[in-house]
Amino acid sequence: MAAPAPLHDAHEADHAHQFEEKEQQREAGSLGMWTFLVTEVMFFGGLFCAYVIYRSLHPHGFELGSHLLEVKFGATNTAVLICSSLTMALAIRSAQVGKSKATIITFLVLTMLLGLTFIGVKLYFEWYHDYLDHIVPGIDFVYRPEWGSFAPEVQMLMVFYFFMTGLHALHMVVGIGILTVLTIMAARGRFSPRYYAPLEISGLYWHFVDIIWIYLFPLLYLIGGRYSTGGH
Amino acid sequence: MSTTAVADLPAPSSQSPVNYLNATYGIKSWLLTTDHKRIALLYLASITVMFLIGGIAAVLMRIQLIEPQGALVQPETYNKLFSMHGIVMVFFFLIPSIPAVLGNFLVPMMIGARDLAFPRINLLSWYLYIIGSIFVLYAIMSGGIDTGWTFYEPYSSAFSHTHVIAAVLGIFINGFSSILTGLNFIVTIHKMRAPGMTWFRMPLFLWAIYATSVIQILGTPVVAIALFLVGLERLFHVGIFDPAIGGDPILFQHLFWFYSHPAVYIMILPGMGVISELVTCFAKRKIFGYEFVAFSSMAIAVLSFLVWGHHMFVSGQSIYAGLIFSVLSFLVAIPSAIKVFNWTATLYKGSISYDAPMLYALGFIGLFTMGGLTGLFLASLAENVHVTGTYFIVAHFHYIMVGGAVMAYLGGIHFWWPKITGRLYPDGWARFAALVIFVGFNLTFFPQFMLGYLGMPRRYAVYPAEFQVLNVMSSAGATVLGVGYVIPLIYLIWSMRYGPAAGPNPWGATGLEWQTPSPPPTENFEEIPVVTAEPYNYPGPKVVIRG
Amino acid sequence: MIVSIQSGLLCIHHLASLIPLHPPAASSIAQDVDDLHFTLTGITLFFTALIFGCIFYFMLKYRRRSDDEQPEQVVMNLPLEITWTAIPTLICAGIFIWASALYIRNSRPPASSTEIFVIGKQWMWHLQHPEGPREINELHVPLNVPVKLTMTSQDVIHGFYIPAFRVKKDVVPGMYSSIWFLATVPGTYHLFCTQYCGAEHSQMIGWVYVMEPTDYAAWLAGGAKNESMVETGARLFDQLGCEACHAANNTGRGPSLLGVYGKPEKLRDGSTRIVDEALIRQAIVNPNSVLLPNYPSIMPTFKGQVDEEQVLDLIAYVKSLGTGENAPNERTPNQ
Amino acid sequence: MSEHVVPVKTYVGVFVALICLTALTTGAAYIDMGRFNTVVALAIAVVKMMLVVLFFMHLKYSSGMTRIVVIAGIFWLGLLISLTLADELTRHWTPNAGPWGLLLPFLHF
Repeated sequence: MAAPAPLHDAHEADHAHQFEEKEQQREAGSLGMWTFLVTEVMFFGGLFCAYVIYRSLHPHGFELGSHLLEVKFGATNTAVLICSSLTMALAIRSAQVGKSKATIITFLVLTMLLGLTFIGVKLYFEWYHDYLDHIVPGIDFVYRPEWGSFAPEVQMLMVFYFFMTGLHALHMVVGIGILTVLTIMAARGRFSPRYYAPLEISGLYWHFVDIIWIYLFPLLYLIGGRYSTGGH
Repeated sequence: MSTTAVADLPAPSSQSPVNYLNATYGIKSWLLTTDHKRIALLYLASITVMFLIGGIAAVLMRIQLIEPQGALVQPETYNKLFSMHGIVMVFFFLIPSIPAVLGNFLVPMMIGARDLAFPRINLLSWYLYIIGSIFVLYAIMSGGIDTGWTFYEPYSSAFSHTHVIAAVLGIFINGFSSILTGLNFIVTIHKMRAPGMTWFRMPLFLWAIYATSVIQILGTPVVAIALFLVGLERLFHVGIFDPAIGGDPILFQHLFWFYSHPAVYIMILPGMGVISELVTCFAKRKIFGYEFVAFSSMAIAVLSFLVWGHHMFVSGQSIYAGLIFSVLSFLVAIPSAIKVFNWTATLYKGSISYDAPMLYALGFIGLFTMGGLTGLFLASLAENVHVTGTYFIVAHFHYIMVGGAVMAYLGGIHFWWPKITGRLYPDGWARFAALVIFVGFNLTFFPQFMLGYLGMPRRYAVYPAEFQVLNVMSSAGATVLGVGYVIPLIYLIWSMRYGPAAGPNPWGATGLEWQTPSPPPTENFEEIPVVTAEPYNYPGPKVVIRG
Repeated sequence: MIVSIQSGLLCIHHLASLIPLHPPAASSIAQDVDDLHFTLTGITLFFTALIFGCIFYFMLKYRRRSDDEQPEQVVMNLPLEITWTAIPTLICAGIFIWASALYIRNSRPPASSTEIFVIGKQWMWHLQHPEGPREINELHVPLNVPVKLTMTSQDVIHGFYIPAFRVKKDVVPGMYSSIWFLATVPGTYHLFCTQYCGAEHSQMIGWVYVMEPTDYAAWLAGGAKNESMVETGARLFDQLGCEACHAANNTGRGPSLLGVYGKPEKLRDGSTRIVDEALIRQAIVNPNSVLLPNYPSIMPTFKGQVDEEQVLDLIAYVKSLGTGENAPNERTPNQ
Repeated sequence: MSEHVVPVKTYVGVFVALICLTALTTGAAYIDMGRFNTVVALAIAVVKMMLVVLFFMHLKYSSGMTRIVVIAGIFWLGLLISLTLADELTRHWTPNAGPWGLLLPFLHF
């Protein structure tokens, strides 16, 4: 802060000088996060828009590309993220109703572990194996004969797959960073039924990342159904 | 309550010994500040540097075009000059100009708050802006970039041999600066208004800034991701927009203009907000039709997102989409017209003074009228086919961005300069500069309308000889305009040291920002004011000190 | 005195000839576009003069005479607000209808158009007449005959623009765009690229020559003997071995191309597409994207083996094989 | 004012519903429904999103302003996609001649 605030030094430590009261600060934080999430919607939205256009232009190539992805990992990761949303919600609730420090920390750590599981599955079972299968565009992508002239479209689906899931994973990493900070704050006993705004606001972000995945899973893994493989 | 006060405030002392400028000293106290007023000044300094860089490019371009075969540089260099001019002026000067400088300084003061809701995020915005500028300046220094500010695919990804990735990254990072600034304003205006400051007691500048912020947070991420994809395509040689690999280059144009058309309103809406403040103060009149001016800002913000396709009427876009975008483009003209008429009506029976900020404001109204009306040409399908991609477009958007946004910015700077620095600038010089800029601007850009209809395409380094007369006229006008911009730079810097001290309210303006000392203390208000009256409660308080 | 007025007028006249207000109007639509343009200019000048006039008048009439003035405060006049909302709305609606009607009228080439093909490449215009002549940066067209240009690009986006005809369209790689015009005044006119395309964008310009039809016919016939696009296409068809599958008598593994042009074709994915230039191009460069229900998907892509020019030759050849009876082009009455 | 406290039972219920919907959407992909596969997958995704937004993110208990923000986000994303699609889906349509020519492509499709 540039200067001390001599005229209203009676403020508590947990509310910044520019606010008149703590409730105002909490509401500002919450509105700020929601507004930020709208920005995020449009950020992913540009990608979703491009995806929708190209899928309508290249339905078959996208279907072929989608069949390169393993539904079991996509579905598992969806479940993992839903679990992490539950633990996140419970962490906030624990602070809200004044549960012990240990309870809050347990739920936060659980959330983090689930997030790490998600990234682990993504990194090892999916991306690493894609690399071994030579289907990583821009790094190692080999056209397969069965794709015929659809190969560029298959590659385009994989570009979207890696970029969208990559961007999502990046958000997960940021989320885990935030959770680490929250855990430290919880360990220092900062949260109480009177003050849990950081938990609540971070929770919004975490759930949003979950929602992005809820769309990515069907859009990337389940294109055109799984009842047949290859062409028609 | 006397007629002069907007708020229940103790009368400010004429001089404040400790203010935001002298509260702390040293480089660190500036680079680590979270005071919105200091951050506004950081922006002021940095966008002025960017304006000069973009301006130099413009000067070189106008010299080149004096002769049909090019008077100065090779076409490759000319292409880099107009790209640099566009990128620097649009993303690093115009978009941050009024919001980040005047908005940052004034939003908390106008609503009666001590700071923005998130002061540290505000500082982060400035750092993101600086990092973005560094990337773009690196691209310029290390050989330039030649894609134009529009980065059209597939040229930008597969054909250009210049530093596209650095430039794109710079704009991407700067985009987040813009988003965070907008987010900060939205939350601040929602949550931090002083007691009694209802939405309809807000000065119209705040309505305009709010509408601008909405565009910033909704549009910027889309262009960010589109430009990121261009960089990705270039880096990894994968197909996204390049038709050689199944992509659709027109899709890039959609994503680009989804932001970049509303971006025009990011530039002009805050300008309109400034004009509402200036016209009322220097005519001593309440604004005519407050609700209409306020809601037209919101209408513009929403409609601005529905019209982007008029940039693409000849791109190969479908005829049907063209028709939809055409009718929506006509719609956005209506709220703009409402504003112009209301400002003009505000002058009626006023008490009009000819101070420098007012001259800028009146210039703005006239030039914006012309810029807006020439927009109708571009919304008209059959006409657009002929004039798009020619100098007509160049003239049109310079009437909006220079005749509009820059005039408003300069008017705003001149209006609030005494508040920002606590000093008065030489009035005569300021009026003279305003006139020179107005004349120079018209001399520069009016001939370009004619050039455009005659068919001279934009972005031409060399051109057929029959276009020379108008090009020379335009270049001559640019000289006048250039001089006009240098004069304020000199006397404003001079005034910071030698200007006479300004009182808290040298213009006799209403508005909370005038009810604190000049320059204001770090916390803006000694006590949070309580607002009891409508805005523009003119005739305002008597002038306290006048240079 | 009179001399000086005369020389003054001469000066103005001279200036006016130096700075014309519009490019030559040399096509059937040029006058219509100019009418729209000058109407809009009139509206612009009227409102600009109105606003500036009001500003100057108010500035003088209501200038501040003392700092203590207490101007009368008028804050709202609803009928006035409604009026100045309604008037621009009506003007906008009128202009929209006018401009859109003109645009739609200009967007559809008459069925009798002769066709010329345009390929943009960095940094030249390549123009190809079906009868054979190929030109660089020069386009010869007949007077009073509608001409349809089918255009594509070999590299980046270009913009094809003939100011004298008031026509412009981007030339986009990977797709065909088209414009048409009917030249009405013989002469030589500018041809510009209006979409920034790289280093020599401003040198990607040329000339359009509008000739009397007889001169045009002579021009077509004269010069080096070129084979026509159909002939080139037929040769390519043979060389590339297309005949093996697309046998004329429908005995090959693929469909016969006899009379397919202009016919609606039901594709395997259920959609119906008219066989036009775009579809034929797609079938050559990306055959699997336009599979037919009753044929195996065995056609390889010819992308990379044929350039845009040769694709156009092949299309010309396929079109020469006759058009289907159901072609909507045929049904539509001529304008 | 303090934030609404949601019972654990609600959270667990939402969680179970989300897991079931995930299983459902995965299973549905193995049934041939033609183009309805996409419709079903997206419909389920929308329901899942609603559950997360309403309960986990407390939108059900939030102020009107928050709702407006959410609706604005969805609305603008819709604008982006629908107006872009308006071009991409009609790009090959040409209006036919005659006074009603503009409408003919609509009748054709």
